[in-house]
Parts: sequence; structure tokens; C-alpha cells
Amino acid sequence: MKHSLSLQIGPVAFRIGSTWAAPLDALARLYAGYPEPDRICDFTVRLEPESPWRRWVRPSVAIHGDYVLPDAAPMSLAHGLLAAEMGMNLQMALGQKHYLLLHAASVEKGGRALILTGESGAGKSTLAALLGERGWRLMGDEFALLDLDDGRLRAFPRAVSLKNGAIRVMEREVAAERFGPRLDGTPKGSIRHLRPNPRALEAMAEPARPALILFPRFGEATAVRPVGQAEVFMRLTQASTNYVSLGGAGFDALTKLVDACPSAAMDYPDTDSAVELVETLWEQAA
Amino acid sequence: MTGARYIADPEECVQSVALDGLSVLFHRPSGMTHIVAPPAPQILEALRMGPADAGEILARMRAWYDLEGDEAADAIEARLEELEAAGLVSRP
Amino acid sequence: MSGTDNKENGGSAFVPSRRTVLVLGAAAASTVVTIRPALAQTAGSVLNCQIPVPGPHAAGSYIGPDGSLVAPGTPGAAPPLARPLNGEEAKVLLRGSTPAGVNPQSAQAYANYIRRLQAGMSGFTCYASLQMPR
Amino acid sequence: MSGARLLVSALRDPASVRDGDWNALIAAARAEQLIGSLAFRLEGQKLPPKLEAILNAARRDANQQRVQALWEAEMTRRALAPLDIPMILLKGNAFHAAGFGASVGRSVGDLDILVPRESLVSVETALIGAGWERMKDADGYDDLYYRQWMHELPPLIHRTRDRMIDVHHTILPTTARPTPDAGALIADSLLLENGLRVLSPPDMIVHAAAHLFADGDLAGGLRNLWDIDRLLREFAVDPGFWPRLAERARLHQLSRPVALALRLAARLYGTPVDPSLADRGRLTDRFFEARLLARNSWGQPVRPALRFAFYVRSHWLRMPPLMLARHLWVKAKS
Repeated sequence: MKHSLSLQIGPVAFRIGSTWAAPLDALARLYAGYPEPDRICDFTVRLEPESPWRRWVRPSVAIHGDYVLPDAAPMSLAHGLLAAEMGMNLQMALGQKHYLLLHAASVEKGGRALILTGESGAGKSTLAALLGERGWRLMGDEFALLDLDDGRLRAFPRAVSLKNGAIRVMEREVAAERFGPRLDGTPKGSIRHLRPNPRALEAMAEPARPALILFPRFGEATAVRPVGQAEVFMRLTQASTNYVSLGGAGFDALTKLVDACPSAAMDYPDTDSAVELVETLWEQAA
Repeated sequence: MTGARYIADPEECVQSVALDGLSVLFHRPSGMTHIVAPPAPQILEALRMGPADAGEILARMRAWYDLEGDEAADAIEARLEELEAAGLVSRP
Repeated sequence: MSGTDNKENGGSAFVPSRRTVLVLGAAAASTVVTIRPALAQTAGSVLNCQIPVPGPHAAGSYIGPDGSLVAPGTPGAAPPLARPLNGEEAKVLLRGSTPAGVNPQSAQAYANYIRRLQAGMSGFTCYASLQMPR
Repeated sequence: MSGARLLVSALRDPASVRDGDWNALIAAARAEQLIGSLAFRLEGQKLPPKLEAILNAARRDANQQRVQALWEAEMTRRALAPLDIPMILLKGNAFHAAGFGASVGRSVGDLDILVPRESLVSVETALIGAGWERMKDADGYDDLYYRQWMHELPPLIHRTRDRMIDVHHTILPTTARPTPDAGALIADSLLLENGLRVLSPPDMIVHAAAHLFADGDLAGGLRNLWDIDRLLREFAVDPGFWPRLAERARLHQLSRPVALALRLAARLYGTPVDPSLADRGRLTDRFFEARLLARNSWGQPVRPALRFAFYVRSHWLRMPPLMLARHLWVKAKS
């Protein structure tokens, strides 16, 4: 392909090829300071025109690669950075067979990991980003990788993708140089990427033992409620893109995780009370 | 009444973990995970003694448990159909 | 190693202990839930997707209250949507609300149609992607 | 070197794999759905640890796919058992059920089965009763097209397992020029210990060749040809195999596709074949080879004109010209 770039994010290396220079230039700026990628990449992502003439006329970026979804619609070239991010997500969601992939944010403290998972809009991404600036190590805002052999969590600290209101929350917290360009009018509203801090990048190869699972929910009065183990198990299978395809190895890893980790559902009205609540629950779990 | 007879896979085909009163089963032949509630695990256990219809299963379970519930045979039939659809029991 | 784990652990529902009370429950009460791969597995972060209701394979069909395809004009059924739903509209429907431009009386039928989408059907990957944010 | 060419030489001779463009090899293998086969083929070679980890995950995934494929076959067997008809597994499912070398690392998607034509209706009814559903509207043109002309029922999908099944009554569309003897395919099928049936070895080769060269547009052809290579190496141990293959290919009117399959397997994978069956090479063999290898080091399809030509060819083979015109017309309007 005309332009290419490799990225190392936690244990996963990506090779990204593009017909246009712009998406990869933006990606290189956003991922400045990440470690040198492995020469052998886990996944190939391709950003290319849907058809040959669409390279020039109303250019639109189709997201292709080792694994593809048939119905995926192309995106505007102006949102090429987002397309690259989505291309990497897609490879993970469809092709990751090495780790149990949980759609969850995770942060670490003292070698132990907190897993935050929940439905879309629950605010786990923002919460993890915020914790990452307030004494925790950000392991990832979107995917948590559970090692099938030793049950530890591996970090996958890609750029945090902030949406709409969350953008302002983090702009108050973090220096401007760590942000990508603001992308308005994407199919999911406004998006701005945030590079994790140096501590998260330096420690990205360090795994952590899962110690607490929380199911946060934004927009409700503060409340904590226990979640039964069977429900935690069920929810985590639904949060995993590869649980079923891992077979017995996935079953072993997930039942062990649920058995070993306390868990709770937490409702929160705003991010500051969420941080406070997380600290309290973390102390109780310790 | 004698209904259809069923068989269950041998014990080593199913890996089971108990989580708050429910059983999470990994069924090796299918690679599928099922979460099952009583009396389904007990029916599987009863079937491991050999092929049986609903009446015989009920008799085996009575030897182990104090059973509660009306229309016991109907309830067992309904569970067997569910277990059959999930592939956990089959007709010989 | 199999169900014997439970016997060793003790306290499991498997243990054939004579004094245990076992409630058989009603015939209609389901006791088996199978973990399904489809949605989670195909879920990618696909943004710009659309769900035609019904899909092109069934153009003209009406949608029954349970989401099934029925003959045009069937009483109680919802007419086809003039244009495909986008991801946000589908989400609103699945939450039990009605997006702008949709007849509230038909919303339930459309939501059920979306829930019944399966791999290979038009709109399925879009639905799958809604299970994952971003 | 093209990604596809790298893949073919790695499969053909694993020891020849040297420190090269591993990323191209992986991308091509995934695009051609041969990553599992490649992973097992390279087992035991001295490889960089990162590559070894990727291949290890591919092997684990392939094993899980095997479990799922066999399970889908078993659930179908259970659903059709009351009908008491022969149910023959085709393609990948058959290789797995029979434990052939071709199944090692082989990915499997849909389940394909062959049943007697007169049982089609009862098979569909039994499957629908056991949780399969139609994917398409029963009244549409597609459905009519399938029922009238194709060699299969419109595809069904299982309600809870999300797996598709294609029920065939023969191995080529009834409109195609060759007419395989479906009765003979069923009569000679083999009953396996697990209660499942597969085609006899010569028929299995004939079917694989028909599928590759007399039906489709060669998309995914490297995998189908790899199947043929693995099967031939296993079957040819029996000295009576080649004459029987010749006889069955004639019976099913598929001697030419079989000869072409043998020549291309020998060309690409070095398969030892009986020269009298493979026939003399033709000029057009080069086009088939080029089409099979049309994938670059990023896993992208290349040579669009050649691909399009094979796409048109696939329709031409399947349908008489007038019908093809009607088919394309209806498809264009929808």
C-alpha cells in the first residue's frame, strides 16, 4: 500500500496501510511516544477507497484488513483517524484469539487491576481516563485482555476515545498536547482522542492480577448493589467478543475470574462522585 | 404413560462450575456454555445412570430428593425438551 | 474434569443428598440459557451502518408485533419503513422508545424485527455493532 | 513476491520458509482462510516467537472450529434421524468427520449436506421443526430460483446456534452442462463410525473439482485446491484409486474439471498425480493459476479484470444464456 505505519499497543502489534497519507499522519502524531512495534504484526488494517474512483471523488474510507464485516459503511476521509482506530478495534473484536477479550476499561494500582464494564454510555471510558490521571495506571479504556494461561490482565492502552460531553471533562484535566484533533459530525457525534500519560505507556507490558469488577452506570443517584456470580459470568460473556470461539480455555479463564474477583454494580451522578465511589469500593475489596 | 426415552453424554463430557445456586456447564462435544437452573442438572445426573423416560427419571430423582411441585412428569418432559434442544440430552 | 468437581466442593445442587428438597417448578419455566456468540462475536465498532425494515429480501412485507414478516395489510401489523433506520434510531427503538418519524404504535414491532436479525441478514452487523459502544 | 505465492510455497514446503515477509504471509493466509492449515503445517519449524504465538492462537481457533463443525453435523443428524434417509456431509465437514488429513487446521463455515432429491421437502420440514429458520422470504424470486434451478434448498439458519445449513440434492446446479449422477454419489457413500456419512474418496475429489472449476468464480480457490492436494496424497496410497477416480469422473461428466484440478494442484502444491488423468497442460491453465494467486502482500485482491472474467465465467457455467440474462435482469432491478 502507498502509506503504512506499524503500532504496538500492549501485547498487540498492528500494521496499518492506507491509500491516503492524512489518516496515518494523524495516527502517528496521536501515538507519538509509543514503543517500537514488533516486526511481526498480529493484524493488518487497510484503509482504502470503496471503489477506485472514490479515491478522488467524494473520497470515502472503507475499513478493511485481515477481518472484515460485510455491512460496514465507509467513512468520510475527514474522519480517517477514526476509521484507523475502528479498523484496529475490528481486528481485535473479530480476530483476537490469544486472550479473552472483554469489552471493558481497566486501571491498575499496586499490581492489581480494576475492571470496569457495562453497556454503552455507562461512562467507563471517561471514568478510566480520569482514574488514569488521578493515581491509577490506565491499562485501557475499551478492551481488557485476560491471559488464558495465567489469568492476569494485559494492558491495551490505545488512545482513549472521548465522546461529546466527556471531551470537556478531560480537557479540564489534561494538557492540550496529548489530544488528537476534534472530529465533529462523526456518526457518533463529536470525538476527540486522548493519548494515555507516559506512565501508562512505560508500563504497558506489565500485566496485573484482576482484583475487582465494577459495572458502572452514569446518570443515576449514587448507589451500590451486589451482583451475583452467575450474573457476572453472564454479563462478561456478553461483554466478550471471543468467549465462545475460545471454547474450554475461555470457560476456564472466565469462571476463574468470576470466582476470584469480588464485583458490584455502581450508579453515579457525576464523575467526581464516581472516582470517590471507586476508591471506597477498592479499599473494601482489598 | 411412557414418553420418549433419552440419554445424556457421559460425565467427562461436561465440565461444571456452581455459581450461586446455578450451574455453569461447559459441554465439550459442542464447545458451548449453558447456564442451567434446578432441576435441569439433577435430570442430567439421573440420566447418567442410563437411558430413561420422564417417569423413570422421576423415580430415580425421588430416591435422592424430596420433590416438590405438581404435574411432576409434565415438568420433567418440558425440561427434557429444553435439554434436547440445547444438545445436552438426545434420543438413543 | 466434569461434574465431580461439585461433589468434591460440596454444597452443590448436583450432590444427591436424600434430604434435599428439589422444586420442579412449572412446565413453562425455562431452566437452560445458552451463551450465544453471534452478537458479541460479530460486534465491531461499525459506525455508519443502516438497518432496513424489512430487509430487501422481504420488500413490501409487513412486520407482525413479534417482529416476524407477514403479508402486506395483515391486521395489527406494522407497515414497512420508508427508509432504513440508522444506528441511533435503532438504539432508541431497542430501549423501548420511539424515534422521530416512526409511528409509536409500530415501534414495538420494529424493535422486535431488529432483535430477530441473524447473521447473514441485511442489517445484522449493524445491530451487532450497537451492542458495542463507539 | 505476492502474498498468495508466499502462502503457496509455505504450504508446499514448510522447510523452505525463511525469514521473510511474515506479515504478508499472515495476511494472505487469513484472506484465503488458510491460516489454520498454515499454522499446523509450520508446526515444529524454527520460527520467531511472535509468529509462533500467532500460529498457536490460529491452531487453537482451528480446533474450536472443528468442534463446532462436528457438533453442527451431529445436531443435524439428530434432527433428521427420524426420517431414516442417508445424510451425507460435504466439503469441510466431511473431512473433519472422517478425520482426513485435509481437516487439519481446516476452517469450516456453513454445513453442507447431500440428501436424496425426493426427501428435500421432508428434510426441510424436519429441520424447521428442530429450530432452523428460513433466511429469506419464501415467496421471493430467489426462493423460486433456488427451488427450480439450484442444487440446494434456500439456506436455513439455526435459531439459537446461528449456523447456516445448505441442503443439496446433487453437486452442481441442474442448469449446469455436466449432470453428475446423484444416485451413485449417495449409493457409494461411506458410513462412518459416528453414524455420519461422507462421499467415497473418488467422489469427494470429483466434488471438490466440480466445486472449484465448474461452479464458483474461484474465490477462496487456494483453500479448495489445498483440500484436493491433501485428499489426493491420502487417497493415492491405495493403488486402485486413480482408475476409480477416472471412472467416477467420467460417470459424473466431470473429467475435464478433475483433470484441471489435478494439473493445478501439481503446479501449485506439487501434488503427485496420475499423468494420464491430469492430461496435457493447456494454455488456459496459466489464467487459472494467475486467478488463484491474485492477492498481494497486504492481503488485497489484485487483477480486477481477471477476477471479473472469472465471475462472468461462473455464471455462464451455471446457466443457459437466456436464463442468465433473466437472472441478471432481476438482480439488477432489486
